[in-house]
Amino acid sequence: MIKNNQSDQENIEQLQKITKKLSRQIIEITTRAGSGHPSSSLSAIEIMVALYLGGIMNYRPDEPGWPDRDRFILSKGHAAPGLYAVLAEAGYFDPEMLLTLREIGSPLEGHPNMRVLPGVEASTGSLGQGLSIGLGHALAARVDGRDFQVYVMIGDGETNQGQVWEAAMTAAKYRVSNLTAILDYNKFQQTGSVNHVMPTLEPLVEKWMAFGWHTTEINGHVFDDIFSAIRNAQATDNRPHIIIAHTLKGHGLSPFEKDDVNRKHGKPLTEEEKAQALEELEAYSYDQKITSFEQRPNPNIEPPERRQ
Amino acid sequence: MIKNNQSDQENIEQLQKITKKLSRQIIEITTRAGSGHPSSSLSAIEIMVALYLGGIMNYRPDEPGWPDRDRFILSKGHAAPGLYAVLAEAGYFDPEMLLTLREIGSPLEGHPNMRVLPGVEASTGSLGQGLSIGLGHALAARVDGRDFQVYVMIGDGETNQGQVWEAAMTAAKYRVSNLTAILDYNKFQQTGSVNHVMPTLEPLVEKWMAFGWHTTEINGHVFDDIFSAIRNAQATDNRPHIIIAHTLKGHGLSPFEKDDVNRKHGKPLTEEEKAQALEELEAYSYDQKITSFEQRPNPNIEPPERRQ
Amino acid sequence: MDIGKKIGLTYGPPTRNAFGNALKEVGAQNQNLVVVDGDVGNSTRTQYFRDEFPDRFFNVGIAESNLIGTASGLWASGKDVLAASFACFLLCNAYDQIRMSIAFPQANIKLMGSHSGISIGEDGPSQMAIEDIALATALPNFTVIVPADAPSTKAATHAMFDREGPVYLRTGRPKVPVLYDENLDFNIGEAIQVRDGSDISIIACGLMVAIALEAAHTLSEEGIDARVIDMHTVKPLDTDAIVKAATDTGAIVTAEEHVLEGGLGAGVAHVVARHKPVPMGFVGIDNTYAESGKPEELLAKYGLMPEDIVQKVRGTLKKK
Amino acid sequence: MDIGKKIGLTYGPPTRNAFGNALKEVGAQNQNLVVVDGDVGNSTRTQYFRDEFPDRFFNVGIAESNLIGTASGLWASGKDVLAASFACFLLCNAYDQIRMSIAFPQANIKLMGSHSGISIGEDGPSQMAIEDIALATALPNFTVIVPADAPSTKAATHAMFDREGPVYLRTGRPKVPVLYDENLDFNIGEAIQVRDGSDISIIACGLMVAIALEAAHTLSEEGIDARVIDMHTVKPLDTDAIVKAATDTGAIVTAEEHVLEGGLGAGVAHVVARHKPVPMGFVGIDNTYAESGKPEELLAKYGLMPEDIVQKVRGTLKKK
Ligand SMILES: Cc1ncc(C[n+]2csc(CCOP(=O)(O)OP(=O)(O)O)c2C)c(N)n1
Ligand SMILES: Cc1ncc(C[n+]2csc(CCOP(=O)(O)OP(=O)(O)O)c2C)c(N)n1
Ligand SMILES: [Mg+2]
Ligand SMILES: [Mg+2]
Repeated sequence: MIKNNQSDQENIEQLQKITKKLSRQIIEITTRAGSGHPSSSLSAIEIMVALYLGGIMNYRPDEPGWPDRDRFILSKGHAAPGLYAVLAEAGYFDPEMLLTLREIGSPLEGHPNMRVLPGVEASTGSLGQGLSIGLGHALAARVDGRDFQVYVMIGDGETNQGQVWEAAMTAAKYRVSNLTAILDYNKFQQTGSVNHVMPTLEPLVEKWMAFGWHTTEINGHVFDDIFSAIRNAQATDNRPHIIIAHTLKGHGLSPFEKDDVNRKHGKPLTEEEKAQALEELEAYSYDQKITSFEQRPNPNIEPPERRQ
Repeated sequence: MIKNNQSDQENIEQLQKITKKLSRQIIEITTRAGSGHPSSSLSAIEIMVALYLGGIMNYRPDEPGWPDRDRFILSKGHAAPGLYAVLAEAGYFDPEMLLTLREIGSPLEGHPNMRVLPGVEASTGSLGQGLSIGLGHALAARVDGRDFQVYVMIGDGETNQGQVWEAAMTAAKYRVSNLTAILDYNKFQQTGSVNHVMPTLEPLVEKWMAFGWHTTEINGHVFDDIFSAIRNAQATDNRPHIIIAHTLKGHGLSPFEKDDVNRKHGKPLTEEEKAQALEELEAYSYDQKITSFEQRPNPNIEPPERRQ
Repeated sequence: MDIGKKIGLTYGPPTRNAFGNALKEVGAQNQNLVVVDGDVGNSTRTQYFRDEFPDRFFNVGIAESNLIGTASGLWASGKDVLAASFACFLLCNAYDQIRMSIAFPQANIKLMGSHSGISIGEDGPSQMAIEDIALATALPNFTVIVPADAPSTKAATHAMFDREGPVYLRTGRPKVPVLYDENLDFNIGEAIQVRDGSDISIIACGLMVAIALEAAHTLSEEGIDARVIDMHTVKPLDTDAIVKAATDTGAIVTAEEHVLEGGLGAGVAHVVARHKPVPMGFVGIDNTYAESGKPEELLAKYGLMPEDIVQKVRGTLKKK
Repeated sequence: MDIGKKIGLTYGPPTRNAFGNALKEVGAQNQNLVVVDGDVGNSTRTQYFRDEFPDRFFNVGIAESNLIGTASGLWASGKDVLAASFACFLLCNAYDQIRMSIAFPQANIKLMGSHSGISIGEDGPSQMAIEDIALATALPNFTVIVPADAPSTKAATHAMFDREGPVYLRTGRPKVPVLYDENLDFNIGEAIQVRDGSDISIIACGLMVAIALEAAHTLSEEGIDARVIDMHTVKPLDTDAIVKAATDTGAIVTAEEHVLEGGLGAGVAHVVARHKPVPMGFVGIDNTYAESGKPEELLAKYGLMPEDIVQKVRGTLKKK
């Protein structure tokens, strides 16, 4: 159950402000650390903001193990800087700690470590594993008669991993309606675009439907879309639900563009690039229709012998 | 390319006769060995007979490594007795050797071992791996400019394994039209029916279509169906093809029925059961419409808490 | 099998059965226990639990990676969890998942791998786990237990649920000789000396303990007095028992149904080299896969029979 | 990193880069070679090959199981094959596939795992392979090579393609000190003595060879004369070099960027116990995962620096 419905205009403007702040933090702390995955964090930032700070999830920062809390699992663990920024804003720890990202002794490791950082629900970083873990949580709710919600964020490239489809099939078998997957469809993997690396990820909605899931397709940078998709997900009974969120890797900021066909992956910005990115971010208006729907990969391209 | 088109009536009667003989052998040698998977072999027998003995596949028993041969990979390796019976009949080795099944020193191991038995194209027995291997063969054909065909037989339970979907997505990416998968849809896994263990295997055709494959659905015990499906598979360009073959685990012979909801798996018949099975096999007529289409699992059943 | 019969050992149920029965007992005591199966519950005997507690049993299909992930989520939401499959599929097909979502977070999840070793027989190498001890012991934070017979498997099953943190329990397919009575004193990390001796120590685990006992009997006829130690806990090893064996007997032979790399022998050699260097011999599978055959035929062909231990003892004694 | 600088070592490219360049050379010589990538070619440096020979390069996506299966099929149809990923994902996420479709059929497939050990630094434990040597050496029929620097990685890459059968080559992420010149004499299975000494032998692999050299330098200032051996081939081990080290120096310390279980140390202990028992000490990761941090900080915190070897040497010498 959504805690409260903050989709009115005032709240959304507030969330947009927070998103900008956390986006800045993501860029700052990764550049400071000299490594990390800002572009992968930025594509997913509105969704995490909506979940934690938009009144969707129930949780208690002062009681991270509260049994009835809703769970969020960042299966694409390399987007940790985004998760950390959100957890800090949500009150799990002092935002000052963000500056220790990737430093020895810091609980803010390169990838989320549930043993050292309260609020982290699963230790991830090896792609493909989070949806099964989410299924386990969802089944635990059933066994114990609790009604918390489980959200799992997965990457588009991550769905190359078979374990995602194992979990998908099994979650549908168990009809866990308290499980919601969110696919960060930013159209880029590590070595290239989805269109280059795995164009046959499409048709994506059809895949999930054939695996027994309810699906909603949204613009993952638009809060209205996110809220209504979550409402949708919770209205449907007896099935897991996936929200396919079209996003921009690097949030459309130009320093994350690498070349014609690629985006930076797993690289922080240099100081100069950072300045440029922060400037663009400042000027960035949510009225611009951010979307990458039109970049949908084409599974019917020619045999990719010459590409990779 | 199909070597020659033996779908005329005379040939089909001949193949049916051979099928009966090999089915007898499967039952005999597993009972003799005291272990093995006769029911899993029998559901796939017509398909293997058609491929090897019906003129579909090109191969040279006296030159097993002939580079231009068509390949058959038994991904559900536990159906080895069926493969062995077919390979013997095809001339790879003396049928007398079938009697050494599972004996120490024999190349007829419990699961196929490509290093010891000529004709075996992959060492299988750990489920889920054969389709990737088939993809490798298919890509090798492309690199080397050969035009052999690759057939991979997978189990319905086997498709629980994520690696099958990894291979499916990648084969579609590379548009390997020389790769044909055949799914032995016998509706039973190890501990129960697909309907119990993984009802969300359905909708099955939709899954493969969404993964970019051409599909044909047939009765896997009817030679006419098999031949036309193979013709279909080879007519389609630029895509891998899957033949979903509805079959009966244990070929419908009553000694393989275990209880209301299950079939024997991985158990040979006792001497008495064997006598009964051979008698039914003798009387068995291909005019009876053998099919298990109607047993299609129902993905919309209630949450399976109380089942398993 | 006939192993141990000539020294008067009788056969009990397979260790997987003993595990299955004990699991049911634990399930009756602990309502918080859930079991996750990869569609092989009739083989691993988690079915005994399923038949009694269907609401706490989940079959996630033939998908070992998913099996481990699901187990981890159940644990993270507060359940006590047992996940099982064939040892080879559990460890080999889901190793990254075990690493990331059990060992790394030190999850309180118990794993049971059945059908270990080559004594499974006719199914052949694809179903045989011969590297699982190396894999499990290489995982930080893991406890690894390889019990020898039905009573100690029952005790080990209860003991592992009393222990916090990840545990891997290794069981076998065939019926095996009984070494202990039902109320044996079993403690994780404490080896059991099943035979005293002063000339050499044979340190074994699993089925190889019975085989070592038969070897010791043969050796005694030659006047060689061998100590036999059941090192049921392969991680953490009982360092005291090993050092005492090295000190008392001056030579050690290890025996395991596993490749020579990364198994019991490698672990014991580690301890011996650190604390009390003595000559050692190693009985195990030597850089090869086995094949199909009857369990005893395979044990003979791949060098795991009492005679093989006897020979290794003779050779090792020469270096003393 | 500063390791080795005070003994005059200079830094060369990361071993993964040396591999990538050598792979391109092999690809130019051998038209039959194909490379399979799991969408990390820019990290593993198989991209160098891809850029030259795109028709012989296949990226099967982030799917390591599928990577190995595809490699096996390509091999079975006659291709020479190299498959690569991060060491942790390659070995841990596709172990059952490696077992069944490479080791068991003795396929002529070469595997390269990059980003091994904790010296990858900031990415943290999920991306660190600290158990891959145990996993690879437990596979029957496998050869396992852990080169120490760029020139020997280049040589190892060429050598492994000249060797029939499955090989696992382990490389690292950071720049590392150069120990050899470009035309070193590199033979699989033959250890290289990089420093002679008579008091103790330090047997190391990978980055730990440079660290051992620095330790030996420090020890020499205390009057301890340590031999340092680059055991680049961890399977099969160079038994002669080990026995000679035990005989000549009477004590051995091993050092590896790997857990203590099932790695180089366990293998050397095996050989020592069998042929020439002497006191040993083991430097490695002790039953824990590491964390994020700078490579050198992590090596210090987890006990893999020259000082750690020095201390271990002192302790081991006491037992001589
Ligand atoms: C099992 C596994 N294989 C490879 C990697 C290396 N890796 C880290 S991020 C990444 C790309 C992920 O792409 P995607 O899921 O699309 O995430 P994005 O960064 O685009 O959000 C890869 C291949 C990994 N972390 N885990
Ligand atoms: C990775 C793996 N997990 C588990 C098993 C054990 N196992 C052998 S056969 C089988 C059932 C296979 O079912 P299906 O694919 O439907 O084949 P069928 O026998 O029905 O043809 C199982 C679970 C295995 N061989 N491999
Ligand atoms: Mg992406
Ligand atoms: Mg089936």
